[in-house]
Amino acid sequence: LISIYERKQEAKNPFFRVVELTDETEDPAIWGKNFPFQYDAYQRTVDMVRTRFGGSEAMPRTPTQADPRSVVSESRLEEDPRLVTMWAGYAFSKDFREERGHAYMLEDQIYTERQQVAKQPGTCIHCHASVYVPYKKLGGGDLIKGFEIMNQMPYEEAKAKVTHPVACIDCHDPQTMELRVTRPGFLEGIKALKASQGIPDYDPNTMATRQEMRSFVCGQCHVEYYFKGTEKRLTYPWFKGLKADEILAYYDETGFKDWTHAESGAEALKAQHPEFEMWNQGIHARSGVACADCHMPYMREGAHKVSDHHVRSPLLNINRACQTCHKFPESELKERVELIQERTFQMRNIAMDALMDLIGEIKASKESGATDDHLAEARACQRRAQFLLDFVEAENSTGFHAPQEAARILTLSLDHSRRGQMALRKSS
Amino acid sequence: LISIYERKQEAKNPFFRVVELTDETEDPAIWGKNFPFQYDAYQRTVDMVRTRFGGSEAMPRTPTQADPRSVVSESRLEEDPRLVTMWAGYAFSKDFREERGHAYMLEDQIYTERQQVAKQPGTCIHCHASVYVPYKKLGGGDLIKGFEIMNQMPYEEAKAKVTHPVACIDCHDPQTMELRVTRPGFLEGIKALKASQGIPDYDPNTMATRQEMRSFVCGQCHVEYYFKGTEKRLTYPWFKGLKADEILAYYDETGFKDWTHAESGAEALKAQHPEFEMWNQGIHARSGVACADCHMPYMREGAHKVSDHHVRSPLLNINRACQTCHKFPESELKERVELIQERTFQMRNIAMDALMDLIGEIKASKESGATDDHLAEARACQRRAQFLLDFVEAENSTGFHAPQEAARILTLSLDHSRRGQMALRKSS
Amino acid sequence: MSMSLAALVPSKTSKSLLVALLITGAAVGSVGGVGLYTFIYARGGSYLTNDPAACANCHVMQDHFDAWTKSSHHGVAVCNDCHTPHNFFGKYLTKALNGYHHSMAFTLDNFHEPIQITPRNRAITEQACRDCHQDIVDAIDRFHDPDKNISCLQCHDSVGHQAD
Ligand code: HEC
Ligand code: HEC
Ligand code: HEC
Ligand code: HEC
Ligand code: HEC
Ligand code: HEC
Ligand code: HEC
Ligand code: HEC
Ligand code: HEC
Ligand code: HEC
Ligand code: HEC
Ligand code: HEC
Ligand code: HEC
Ligand code: HEC
Ligand SMILES: [Ca+2]
Ligand SMILES: [Ca+2]
Repeated sequence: LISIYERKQEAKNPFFRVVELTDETEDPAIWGKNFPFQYDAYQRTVDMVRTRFGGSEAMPRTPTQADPRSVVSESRLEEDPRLVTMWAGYAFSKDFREERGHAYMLEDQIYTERQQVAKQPGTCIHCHASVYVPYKKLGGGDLIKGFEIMNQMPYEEAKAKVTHPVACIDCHDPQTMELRVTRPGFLEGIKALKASQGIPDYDPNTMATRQEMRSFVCGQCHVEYYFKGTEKRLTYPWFKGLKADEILAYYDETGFKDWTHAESGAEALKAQHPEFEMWNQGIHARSGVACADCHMPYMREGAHKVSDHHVRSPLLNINRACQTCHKFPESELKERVELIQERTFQMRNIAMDALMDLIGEIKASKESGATDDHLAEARACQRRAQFLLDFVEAENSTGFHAPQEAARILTLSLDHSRRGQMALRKSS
Repeated sequence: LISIYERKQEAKNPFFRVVELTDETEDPAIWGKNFPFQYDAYQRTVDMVRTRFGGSEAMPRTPTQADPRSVVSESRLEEDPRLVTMWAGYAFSKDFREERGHAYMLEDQIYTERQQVAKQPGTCIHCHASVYVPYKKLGGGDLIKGFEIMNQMPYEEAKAKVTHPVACIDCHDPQTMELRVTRPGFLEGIKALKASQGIPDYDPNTMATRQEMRSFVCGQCHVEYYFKGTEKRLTYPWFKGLKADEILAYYDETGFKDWTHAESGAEALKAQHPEFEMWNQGIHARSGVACADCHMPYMREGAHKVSDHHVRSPLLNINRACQTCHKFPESELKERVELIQERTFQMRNIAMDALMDLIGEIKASKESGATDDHLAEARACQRRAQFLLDFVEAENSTGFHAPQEAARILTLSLDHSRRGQMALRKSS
Repeated sequence: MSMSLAALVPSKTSKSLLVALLITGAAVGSVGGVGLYTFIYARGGSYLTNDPAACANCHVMQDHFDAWTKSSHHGVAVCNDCHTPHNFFGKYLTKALNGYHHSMAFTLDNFHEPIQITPRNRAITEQACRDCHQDIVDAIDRFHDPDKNISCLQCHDSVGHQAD
């Protein structure tokens, strides 16, 4: 009774402008006064719930001086020690965990053991904190300038400039609440991509549709990246396209490497979370389905609809995330996803075993005295096989965002491992 | 006005029972008197139109005594000579063509050069002619008995017993016009499959839903098969399941081989048109979409709706075949299919090259004196790699019926080729 | 009466559901009372008209209303043409039943979202397709028992509600 009356009221007042928001209002709690539904949900990204391949599991740990966290997520290295071999000599071989909710992004970056084994630049912060206000402050009002300055700071120094994990201001215009892209990395990356397709001077904030923006705000961070040059400029390698093999071609052309593999001596690459790139190759992107449609589906709060700001695995919210479009029972939709993921996982494991074989053989040849010349082709194969495999491995949907494309990339990877093994044979 | 009146009449009498049909009425032209729309369309399966990967192209040829056909479809062996190597020593390496419409099934079987290089049994006829009436006649009213008798005849003798390509009576009950399965191969195959899933005594003709029957009638022929034992009994190898690896496990367990590979000496297997099996692994089957939904979509004929009996590539009929369910433009749907097919084709080519490498290496080892013992593992790998690759290659949708599953099978194939190469290396 | 009821209510389960609902409504007076109140206040009475806008009186029906305005049937069929049986008795019984059920659901706010059509109402909708399109589908269904009829919604589920 009351509930109907309330709803009729609510419908007329979708929100109350309790406080005035400006382009300097960083603290999400203040935004939350105007938008309590969104804020409440946003705070729930602290929840940790496991799905078959995603979500995250709360692992208790004893806090230490160096790392005060009492709960972390699962170690992926313990789950699959082949990853340690794949990344031998690189910080990832020390610590790599299942990713969890947005609430943790800043502390997880600060305390990862990767910080202890390698000196990281301020660039890292771009995707792990609310940087919009800090960048503008550092740049004297100029976002890009602030970005450039922070990139070149040591991580410790940069860290002190930021306070919150990704916040309202990073995705929303405080006046209109419209979506906006605030990340220089994405602004430059998408511009380069569009230029390669013949569209000059692309600016998502003025040229993208609303539906595109519902993915672009996520593409600000959920992408493959590297640090370019001595200025450590954050760069999205999209100059030849978004596909794994196109990105690899770009790295090969520029001669970039992330590190030299400790066991084989190959000039290796590390792929990271290319969700945006993979989603782009899938049927959902092609059908105009955005990240937010599945990861922030609309939910009804009384008489109005709000986007669920509890960003998480859609498998924890199948009815809202999928059933608006797919009229199958929840259990059936879950099985469909898991079937796709199981297949991806099987192929990933096959490609991984092949890579282990190759690394082992290069290492053995090296130890038995093979020259760099002899090893060159096999190492080039390793570099390629490894990057392609990692592209699927690092992509967090376990193939769901683009099942056949993930399989194609794994096939390429497996073939490079095979050719690497053949190359050793030929040269010996 | 007249036309409306006519249609109203038609609608009330969507067909005229002009002739009485019995369980002996083989000639489709007679059925066509009652069902002219279906018969007219049925006759149009003589059309030859190419799609990017399917359909068929009319290639003129000079008729000869041995083969009076003046038009055939493209030679797949000329398109890709690697197939000749894959099938070295087997009849398929002599002649293998793109399949075309149902109207040609009997003549294409009779005149394929495969008939000239190998003695085929009467079993072949099961899927290339209207056999329902001939089987029953041969068996004295008993379908299965007639089947067994024809299986053991030489092809030439069996051929003389049949007249038409697949006809109305092979899919329809002449009294009720309901769908029915008439093929012993399918009746026994599906029974074994269901038994393996704990369902005893399965009979599609009494237990299947109408929607299931809309695929089962095609599954009568569009399946992988082999000839079992000296009786050459047509057998669908579904005892462990319908997936390529499950079928391979069955063949491995029973020790079956199709032939011994002429170049490598491997005990090889040939996979044939597993459309039914692959479709079963795809999202469409899972969503209840039947073969007939895409290959025989409804069409409007005057005042009523009939199933399009011009069975063909859905890409030649996208609006009816796809757009009822997918509201995207025709060009977009075509592109979606071709993207899936291009990816499958790329992976297929990678797996094919790897197989060529393996066959080449086994051959070379053999020629340089390797013993059978040394070659055993590599040959076993070839057998597996080849069957799995052929499963996707022989499946006529170029991956569309189950894109990710096709990719998974190709990955398994590629890995077996790789392991075969490694095995040679180890043993040498 | 019992005969016509059986004709209106397709399956035994929904029949007993109906009976249970009616009994519950009568016995648990307070709930029934609230339901009735809601029915009036939330303009549940709009169930009794044929005006589609009336269905959208309930905001939870708004999306379906919007999607209907974009559908191929916008100009030829209103909600009730598809969602109530095409006979007088069945029409008002179904309206009463759904009106009551939806009012309760709306008040208690405890329904599954997205809203899913119930099997009973799905069957009514299927029958509505057949009633209007009797002629054209005759050829594809005439050879089958009614319980072996192919489901129209399997291929045409968006005729009444076209997304975007
Ligand atoms: C059609 C629905 C859909 C779309 C669109 C979509 N995703 Fe996903 N996403 C999923 C599913 C399903 C999973 C698998 C979740 C799991 O395994 O628990 C997933 C997993 C993820 C994960 C890992 C989540 C976890 O729980 O570990 C991330 C991160 C992610 N997606 C980001 C994105 C981004 C960024 C975009 C857009 C560029 C996007 N997704 C588009 C459905 C979608
Ligand atoms: C381009 C955006 C971007 C940059 C730059 C970036 N990250 Fe991340 N990071 C992400 C995203 C997105 C995730 C969540 C997805 C994942 O874990 O795969 C993540 C997850 C993490 C995690 C948790 C999972 C894990 O890997 O253990 C850590 C720790 C982390 N990043 C550290 C760093 C460090 C250190 C740097 C700098 C060297 C860095 N990040 C730079 C976007 C970025
Ligand atoms: C400012 C960078 C940034 C933006 C913008 C961003 N993410 Fe994230 N996201 C991250 C990082 C970093 C993590 C990992 C945090 C950790 O593990 O501590 C993450 C984690 C996730 C997860 C994993 C949750 C889990 O339980 O495993 C999902 C899903 C996700 N993001 C989806 C999205 C979607 C959808 C959007 C856009 C609506 C988005 N993200 C925008 C940086 C970002
Ligand atoms: C990672 C990106 C991201 C962050 C951070 C974020 N939002 Fe949103 N927000 C979105 C997206 C995506 C939408 C959907 C916009 C659309 O459909 O145009 C949205 C929509 C909204 C809307 C419009 C109504 C609705 O729910 O659809 C409001 C209000 C809103 N957000 C408030 C907030 C507040 C308050 C915060 C901080 C507590 C916040 N947002 C943080 C991405 C974000
Ligand atoms: C906004 C609409 C929308 C949402 C939300 C959505 N999908 Fe889809 N989905 C589509 C469309 C469109 C297709 C392409 C096929 C088609 O045209 O029907 C598709 C295709 C699929 C396929 C087949 C493609 C493949 O890769 O095998 C699966 C499986 C699937 N979706 C599962 C999901 C799951 C699980 C979710 C929720 C996490 C989801 N979808 C959310 C619209 C959506
Ligand atoms: C969802 C639609 C769909 C379903 C269901 C479907 N197919 Fe197909 N089929 C296709 C498409 C698309 C192609 C590719 C045609 C092309 O390449 O021209 C194809 C190709 C084929 C081909 C090769 C045709 C040619 O032109 O060379 C055959 C044979 C075939 N399918 C048989 C079947 C059988 C048997 C079934 C059921 C067991 C089935 N299909 C189910 C859509 C479908
Ligand atoms: C009696 C066996 C048999 C049955 C039953 C059968 N087919 Fe075929 N089908 C064949 C043969 C044999 C060919 C190849 C004919 C040739 O190349 O001469 C063929 C060819 C095809 C083609 C290829 C046409 C082209 O242009 O390339 C399609 C598509 C097809 N069938 C689909 C179906 C569908 C759908 C059904 C069920 C409605 C079905 N078939 C039932 C034996 C059968
Ligand atoms: C289990 C059913 C079945 C049996 C048994 C069968 N076929 Fe076929 N055949 C088909 C189908 C279905 C096609 C069309 C699909 C294709 O070509 O892949 C076909 C296509 C063909 C074609 C045309 C394409 C080509 O391969 O050049 C020839 C010729 C042919 N078969 C010959 C034979 C011969 C000879 C035998 C006996 C050794 C035989 N078939 C046994 C089902 C069968
Ligand atoms: C390869 C199998 C096959 C053959 C051969 C075949 N049909 Fe059909 N026919 C079907 C399928 C599948 C349906 C759809 C049945 C359903 O929906 O239950 C159908 C439906 C029909 C119907 C019902 C109305 C309609 O169009 O849906 C008639 C009448 C019919 N066929 C007549 C014929 C005639 C006459 C012939 C011979 C000229 C013939 N059929 C040959 C598979 C076949
Ligand atoms: C009777 C309905 C129906 C017909 C007819 C149909 N589809 Fe689908 N299609 C579906 C359903 C259901 C899905 C699964 C996703 C979903 O739930 O929306 C799907 C998924 C797809 C997908 C995504 C899955 C993948 O493998 O990538 C593609 C592409 C597709 N269909 C293309 C086609 C084409 C092309 C045709 C015609 C040859 C066709 N469909 C005919 C119902 C149908
Ligand atoms: C031409 C027929 C038709 C018309 C007119 C129609 N509907 Fe529907 N409606 C359907 C069908 C069919 C479904 C079931 C869809 C499905 O099962 O996928 C449905 C489902 C629904 C559902 C349940 C949601 C779901 O997806 O299961 C609601 C609520 C609904 N309709 C409300 C309305 C309202 C309100 C109107 C008028 C504004 C209306 N309908 C007009 C045919 C129609
Ligand atoms: C009193 C508010 C209200 C009004 C007025 C209303 N609905 Fe609904 N309707 C609901 C609610 C709440 C649900 C969800 C009930 C559930 O899922 O249990 C619903 C569900 C439905 C469903 C799907 C569930 C089912 O029972 O099959 C259909 C169809 C439907 N409504 C049609 C209509 C039509 C047609 C009208 C106008 C004649 C209408 N509704 C008017 C509140 C309303
Ligand atoms: C009130 C009568 C009525 C009802 C109920 C009705 N229709 Fe229609 N339908 C029509 C009319 C009138 C047309 C347009 C004229 C024509 O082409 O026959 C039409 C057109 C169509 C079309 C062609 C346009 C399109 O959308 O592709 C289809 C398909 C269709 N109806 C299916 C259905 C289905 C399925 C249902 C049940 C969910 C249904 N109809 C319910 C009267 C109705
Ligand atoms: C297997 C898929 C399928 C099923 C089931 C199905 N239809 Fe259709 N229907 C189609 C296709 C495809 C067309 C388009 C025919 C054309 O364009 O020639 C169509 C056309 C129609 C049309 C005519 C549209 C026009 O051109 O005016 C109507 C009306 C219709 N269907 C109603 C129904 C009804 C009522 C049912 C249930 C008894 C039904 N359909 C079942 C696929 C289907
Ligand atoms: Ca996670
Ligand atoms: Ca063909």
